[in-house]
Amino acid sequence: MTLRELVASWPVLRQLKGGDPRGDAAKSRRTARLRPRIRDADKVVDSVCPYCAVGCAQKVYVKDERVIQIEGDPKSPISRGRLCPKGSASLQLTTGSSRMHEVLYRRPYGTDWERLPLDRAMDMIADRMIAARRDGWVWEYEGRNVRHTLGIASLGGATLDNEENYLLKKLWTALGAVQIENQARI
Amino acid sequence: MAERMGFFTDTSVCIGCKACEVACKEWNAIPEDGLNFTGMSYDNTERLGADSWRHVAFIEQRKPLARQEPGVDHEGPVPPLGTPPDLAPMNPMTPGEGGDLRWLMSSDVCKHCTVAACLDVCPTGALFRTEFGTVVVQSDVCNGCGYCIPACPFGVLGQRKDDGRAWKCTLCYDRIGDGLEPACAKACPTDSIQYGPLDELRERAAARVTTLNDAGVDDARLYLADTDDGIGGAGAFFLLLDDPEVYGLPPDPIATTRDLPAMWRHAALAAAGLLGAGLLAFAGRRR
Amino acid sequence: MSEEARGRDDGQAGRDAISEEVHGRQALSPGDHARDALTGTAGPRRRRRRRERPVVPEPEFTSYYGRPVVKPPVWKALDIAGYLFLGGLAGASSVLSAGAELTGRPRLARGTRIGAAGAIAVSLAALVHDLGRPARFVNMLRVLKWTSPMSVGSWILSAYAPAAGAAALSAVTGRLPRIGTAGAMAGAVAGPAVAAYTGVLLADTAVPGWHEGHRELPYLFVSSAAGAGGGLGLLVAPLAEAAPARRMGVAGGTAELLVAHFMRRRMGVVAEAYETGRAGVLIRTAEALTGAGALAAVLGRRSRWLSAAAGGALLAGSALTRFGVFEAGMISSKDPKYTVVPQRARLDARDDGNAVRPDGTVQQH
Amino acid sequence: MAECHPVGFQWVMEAKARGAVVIHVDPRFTRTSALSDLHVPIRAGTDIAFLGGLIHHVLENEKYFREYVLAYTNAATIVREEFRDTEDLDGLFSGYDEEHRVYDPRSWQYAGSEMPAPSGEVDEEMLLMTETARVEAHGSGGPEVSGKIYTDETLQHPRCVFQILKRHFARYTPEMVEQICGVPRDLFDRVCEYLTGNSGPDRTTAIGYAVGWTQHTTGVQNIRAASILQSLLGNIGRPGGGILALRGHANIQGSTDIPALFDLLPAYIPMPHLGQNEGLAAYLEDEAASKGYWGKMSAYMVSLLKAWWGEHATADNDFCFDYLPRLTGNHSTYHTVLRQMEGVCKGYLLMGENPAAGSSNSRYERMGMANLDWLVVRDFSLIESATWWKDGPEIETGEMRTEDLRTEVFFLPAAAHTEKSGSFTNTDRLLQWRDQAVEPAGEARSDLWFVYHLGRLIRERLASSDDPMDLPIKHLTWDYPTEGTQAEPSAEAVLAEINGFGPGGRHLSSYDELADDGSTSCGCWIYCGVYADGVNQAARRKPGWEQDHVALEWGWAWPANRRILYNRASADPGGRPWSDRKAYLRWDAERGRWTGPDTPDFPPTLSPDHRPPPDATGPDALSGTDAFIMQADGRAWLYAPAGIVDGPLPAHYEPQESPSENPLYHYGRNPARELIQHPVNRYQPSDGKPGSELFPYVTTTYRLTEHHTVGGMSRWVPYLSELQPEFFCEVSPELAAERGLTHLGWATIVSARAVIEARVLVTERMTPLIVEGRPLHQIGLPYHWGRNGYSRGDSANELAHLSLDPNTHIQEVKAMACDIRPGRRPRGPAALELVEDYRRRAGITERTGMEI
Ligand SMILES: Nc1nc2c(c(=O)[nH]1)N[C@H]1C(S)=C(S)[C@@H](COP(=O)(O)OP(=O)(O)OC[C@H]3O[C@@H](n4cnc5c(=O)[nH]c(N)nc54)[C@H](O)[C@@H]3O)O[C@H]1N2
Ligand SMILES: Nc1nc2c(c(=O)[nH]1)N[C@H]1C(S)=C(S)[C@@H](COP(=O)(O)OP(=O)(O)OC[C@H]3O[C@@H](n4cnc5c(=O)[nH]c(N)nc54)[C@H](O)[C@@H]3O)O[C@H]1N2
Ligand code: SF4
Ligand code: SF4
Ligand code: SF4
Ligand code: SF4
Ligand code: SF4
Ligand SMILES: [Mo]
Repeated sequence: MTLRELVASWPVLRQLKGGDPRGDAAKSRRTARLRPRIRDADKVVDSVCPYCAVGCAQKVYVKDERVIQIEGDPKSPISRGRLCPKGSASLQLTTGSSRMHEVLYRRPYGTDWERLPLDRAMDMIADRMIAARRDGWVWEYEGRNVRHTLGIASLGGATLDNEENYLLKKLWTALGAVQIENQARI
Repeated sequence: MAERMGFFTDTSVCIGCKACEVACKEWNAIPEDGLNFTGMSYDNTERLGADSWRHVAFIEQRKPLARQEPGVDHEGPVPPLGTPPDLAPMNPMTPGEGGDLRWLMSSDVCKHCTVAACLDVCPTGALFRTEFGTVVVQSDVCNGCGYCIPACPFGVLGQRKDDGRAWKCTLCYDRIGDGLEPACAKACPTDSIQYGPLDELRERAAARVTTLNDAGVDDARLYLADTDDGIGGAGAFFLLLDDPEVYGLPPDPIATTRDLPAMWRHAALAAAGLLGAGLLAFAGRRR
Repeated sequence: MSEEARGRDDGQAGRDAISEEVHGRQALSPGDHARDALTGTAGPRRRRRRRERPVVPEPEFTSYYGRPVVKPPVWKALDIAGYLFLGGLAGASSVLSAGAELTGRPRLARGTRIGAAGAIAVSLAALVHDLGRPARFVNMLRVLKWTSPMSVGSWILSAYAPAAGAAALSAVTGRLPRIGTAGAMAGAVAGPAVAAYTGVLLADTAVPGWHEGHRELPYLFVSSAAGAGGGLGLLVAPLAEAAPARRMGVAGGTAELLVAHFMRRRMGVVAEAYETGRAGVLIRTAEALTGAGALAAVLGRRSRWLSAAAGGALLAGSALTRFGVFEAGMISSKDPKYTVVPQRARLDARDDGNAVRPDGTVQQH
Repeated sequence: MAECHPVGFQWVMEAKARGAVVIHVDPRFTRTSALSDLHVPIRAGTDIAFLGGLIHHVLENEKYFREYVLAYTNAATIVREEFRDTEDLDGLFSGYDEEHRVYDPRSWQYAGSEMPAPSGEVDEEMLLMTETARVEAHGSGGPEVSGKIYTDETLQHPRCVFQILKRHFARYTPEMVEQICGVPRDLFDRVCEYLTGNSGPDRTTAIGYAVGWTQHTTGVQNIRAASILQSLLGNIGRPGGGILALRGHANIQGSTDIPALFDLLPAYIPMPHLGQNEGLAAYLEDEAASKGYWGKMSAYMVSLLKAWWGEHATADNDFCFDYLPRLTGNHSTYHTVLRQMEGVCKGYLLMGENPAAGSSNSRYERMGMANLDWLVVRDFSLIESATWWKDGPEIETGEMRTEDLRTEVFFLPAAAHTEKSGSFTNTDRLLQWRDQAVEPAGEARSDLWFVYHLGRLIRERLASSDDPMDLPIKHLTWDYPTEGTQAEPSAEAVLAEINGFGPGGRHLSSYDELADDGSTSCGCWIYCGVYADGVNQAARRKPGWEQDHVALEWGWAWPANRRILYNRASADPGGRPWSDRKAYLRWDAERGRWTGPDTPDFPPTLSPDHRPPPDATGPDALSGTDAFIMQADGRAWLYAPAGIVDGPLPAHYEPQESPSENPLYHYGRNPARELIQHPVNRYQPSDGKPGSELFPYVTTTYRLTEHHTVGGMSRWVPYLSELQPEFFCEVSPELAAERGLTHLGWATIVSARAVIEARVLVTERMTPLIVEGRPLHQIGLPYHWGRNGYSRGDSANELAHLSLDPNTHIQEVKAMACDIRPGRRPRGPAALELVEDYRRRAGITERTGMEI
């Protein structure tokens, strides 16, 4: 900005030219350029609120591969664009600072967390699954076919989506595990 | 000038969910306000301020809500209204029958006054009136002088601790400028917060009060819808079920700047008086 | 469709949805009845099934959990009350210095010139200190708003302060005497404005303890300023040159006491804020000091020492008055009573058919 | 509902605006009550008495919808002679086995059933049936009834369901309701008036419920009672009617449909149990029904097996039926914890659940976890279940020392809903698709990613194994395409598998197409059609304003995109709407099909006057008036001859721990309730037994609008935490006075399990009730808190015990008894001592509370 422009933008001058010092003359350049940030989104993605079973429709606004806003989708005949406080807090839930992004490991008898790379953790868990499954394996009970294992169990699923639960149930059952439960119980 | 836009907040359908508070914070990236368990029913926000641009009030009263049957039965007196919360089990309470109870909820916000004291007194022009007739603080201009804060007859504005600036509801100036609904109104599940052209809202509100009154909800009344009041009518007005002061609102607010011409006259006289008296002091004897 | 393509697609759909948003609401509204819900309108009238209950006395007023309605000012007492006092002192001193200049009282002139400049410098420092963002002080001159006492004040100050500064600089250095004199004269004209506008500054807020005194505050503040200016004059001037300062101090102090009295009388319930707590102590002490100062000034005509003491008392009285007024404002804004009771009375009076003046006060039939 | 389903509540407001009366029955005056016309404060745990009172009123005053009842319910059906009611046996139904504490339900059958006569003794098979919860297998329909059905259309036969009902509820009078529930007579009368006045051909009443009804030892019977009432009033299958389960988490419905539950396979196909070894045919013989849609179970099951084991599943090998593990008993979550404490269950995966704070008696959960070899926690943040070894309550009291705990813990960050694609099934059975917006940051991954890659790694490791136990894993179809830099498996590919394929890889469009010859595959038959024509139907988002009120083109509801179940009942037996006002479906005789705004929940061309040939089976056996097509007799059940393990009719039982006695029956608590005897799960003396006076107050737990469950998704979120920053208890002014509690002060709350502290909120929204002539106080505890996160506090679940509904194994956290006193709780070992002191004074032993 040149000095001239700077002076010309001085609200007092604008005021003297007839601008309202309580209105347009007082506007700053930043204000004049104001746009809702969702207008700058690279894409808008259809989503559903992750909290409760009402299933309110959400729109997720993304800019530079980051979520910049989440709001209700008025198209939904269920929620008509509205969100309760929890649904409205989805942005902070998903992008807030309490989210963990690292795998942590506590060794037996350890007193604190340690870091562990994800692929290493996956390998270790796979090994442990196989071992615990074998340990708890039962072929039969009083001569009757059982072919299950009580060595492993899993809990949770109501915050997971259908596809995740489906794979979970499928894998679990193929492993012979029967102790698979979730919030639908409690 | 665009059409004047505003809010009609109909507290008779508010469910006290506080979605408006959260949606506002998310949209405007307002800092969190700290954990403070107040004991004021379910209200832990307490008041509007720099970091709460919507505030939902919760009022438990020994009063009937029309013919609603609350089912409760209590013995014993209740402490009078206005008692500080640590002394009052339920507050504010209207002395009344122990079988009466109603729970009022109401979402408060900046009133975007027609005569806005905050705007009038702002020395920097940070506060200005938009083409929608709303009142907005420009955070890049505000210098934290704090003058607007006590000027507002509703105690809406607050100063943010870390940067000293004053903050309040912008009526989502960025959104409405682009044809979007303000974040709080959009989230509100029951449409307690209604956004639109002010004239339409006033009509709708008037009809709503009539409906409610006719249906036996005698307490229903409009607040700040009247352009003859001390702030020239608000851009955000309310349907209340009790006196404004019950909700923490001033019963008869006036924009103090209305008295400003008189005040300037007095000040001019006083200044002249000082000059005159000062000069007069030199008249007369030298000792 | 590839994930990427779909993303783009949805982006477009999303943008459409934005325009649908407002439109959608409208499209829905014919069937959108939720907002028309009625509660408690079904069924028979409530039956009274309760026995008599102990009655609690009717409350004096209603509030929301005892929380204030208006926001107390965020200003710090030392900064702002100090600023009010010093600004007044400076303004009155400038008047004195100009008079002294014109009537040939060099010691009085020099002392009050320096006093005025010092006071205004410190008061400006206090003001800047109080701004949350001092760097932004320059924004004060972004606009000129008659509706904003602070804006008006800023412009007045920016006229006054250089004038007072020039006057003082010249007095101290002895150079550029013409400019010094011009500064002093300009200061004398602007000074009273500095002293008076601060009354409006406070009165033009929703703080009950201030706004309810909006007619009197400018007078109170200039009287108090006169008292302080006179007090300063008594301190700096030799007996031979002190008479105008003495007259100004006595007149100012006396007026201050009278105006304060009338102001509180007119305030109704809000006057309580001036009588309770810290404000009460400050106000009472201020009145005692001012009264004593005025008296001592009258009696001390022949005593340099007593005159100086009178000057000190007048100065202190004036300062405490500002702190007292400031404090009373704080008290009145923190208790909802002072907001609700007068407003409710006004409303009730209106409902009873009593006329309400434009300023909101009630004219009873 | 305003508190827990706020956005759904807009429809209640919508109904109110159209004149609906809203009644809220809840121990507390809540935000829902604030907007209701009538709030009925009730003693927690007494809903059956209340609903029973309403049923009594309807029957006694002939307020039922007679035509509907006759046409669509089993009111006229005659029940077996051997059946004895609670009214005859003082709280027991016939068939009770004291040793195993279970019922043999055979005597409850309809007359003419082919089941063997009851022996009075429960065999192992029966026990297994009970424990493995066949009930839930009927999540989408009723269980089998077999044999010929006898009816008396005059409803006069003494053993017809109608007369049984009348006798059973005869003592549920308004006086009894007042005495048990603490609901005064005049209030109760008003409920009766509204309810009956708003039911019939012209009007309907809907009942909504959630966990205020289910989390009881009588949870299922609470809902049964509502079903009886609604069936009598003709409020099922009709617009504006129904019983609406307001479900919990975003995908709680989906995780029941595609169950992360031990006793079910996808779409409510029961997991085979120990007794079912004789192959697929025998299993199907056992489980399939002869009439209605469950008659096609063989097609559903074979298609599922095909989806899982693909080409390996052939007719010759029973489609790999044998690859399915068998249940040997109750493997529900609370029993799994027992296995952990026994050292049988060594590895545990927590994927989106937080039992260390959210499960009843959370100390019991932690004890189980402390005995594991390894634990995997997948979550957004370090929840209580991930850190108990470091900072759990037992570390504070000194019972556990971190250095002594051997459990190996893996914490894996989970991806959020914006970071993965997939579908949620909401409370309306509506599947809605979400698209991925961004890739998860750092090492966060979706659960889909985790399960898929874990499966891949396991399969790699077992690839060369020839152990027969590894065959199901080796043969599993597990070849999902992956996408993106993180090799995320394609959720749409999984959805397509769930939907199913026909010959030639064609996407199926309806479960009618499923076959039992191996030509079709389908991962969840009720979801068949969600990917019809290769289009993701769950992703449909046609704006609401471009559709009618049923909005069939938004998402996709199972089954077959129907929005109101049993909607055949919205028309009279002849196929005409019951009234213009309540019209929905009608039979269009000219076109020979059912028409209306919704997908008919009936064979679309089955005429009202169709009568099936006697030997027909499956859907073909339905008559034109069998509106309840998933029920084996096509009728709504006023009386449940099978499928429910604790009785064919609901009866009022006191909660496991209650300060009040049961005035109706000698056997005061549900005789079939499930108890877990364990040192960390001691029960209190109840209903007036010595020691019960130490726990004189009823406590209930619940939710706040501002928080979510145990806080993993809210206590870490500052914007939500600040709205309800601390754990508190709600008490009435009267209770506060009685116990010296001060508003905003602290309260210490004690049960036989634990002691916790909470801030005190004194409020007139909590009201004392007069129960059995004496004042009764209730304490409200929101259960959202735990020790981690931004807003922290004691967890209400420390207090709770494990006594479960025998049908669903759901814990009773909605009605408990406890003591409350002012001040903060003791810390460290002193906390243990306080609880121990209570136990000693109350004389608590391992037998306490175990009485029938
Ligand atoms: N804001 C919010 N919404 C949620 C959740 C959340 O945590 N927060 N969680 C979601 C989940 S997982 C679920 S399961 C649902 C649960 O939804 P709801 O079942 O509505 O939730 P609760 O608050 O646990 O219980 C409901 C009410 O039951 C009352 N109640 C307690 N005991 C009894 C009784 O014996 N009889 C009767 N009639 N009422 C009783 C309680 O006072 C409470 O008001 O909410 C879902 N929605
Ligand atoms: N006293 C008492 N106890 C109760 C109840 C009650 O009313 N009273 N209600 C019961 C009911 S109905 C329920 S549903 C339970 C709830 O109890 P929980 O399910 O144990 O509690 P949540 O906090 O919902 O736990 C879900 C966890 O999943 C995480 N999460 C969310 N999304 C994902 C995801 O996509 N992947 C993964 N891996 N994790 C995710 C969240 O961060 C959260 O920590 O509580 C039960 N316990
Ligand atoms: S916005 Fe609220 S009501 Fe809607 S799904 Fe989310 S949590 Fe449930
Ligand atoms: S105004 Fe609307 S969003 Fe705000 S609390 Fe009330 S109902 Fe909720
Ligand atoms: S309510 Fe207060 S802050 Fe809002 S416009 Fe009016 S005076 Fe300004
Ligand atoms: S604090 Fe900011 S907005 Fe308020 S008056 Fe001062 S400059 Fe204006
Ligand atoms: S209009 Fe916008 S800024 Fe104002 S309260 Fe609502 S959401 Fe906040
Ligand atoms: Mo739940």
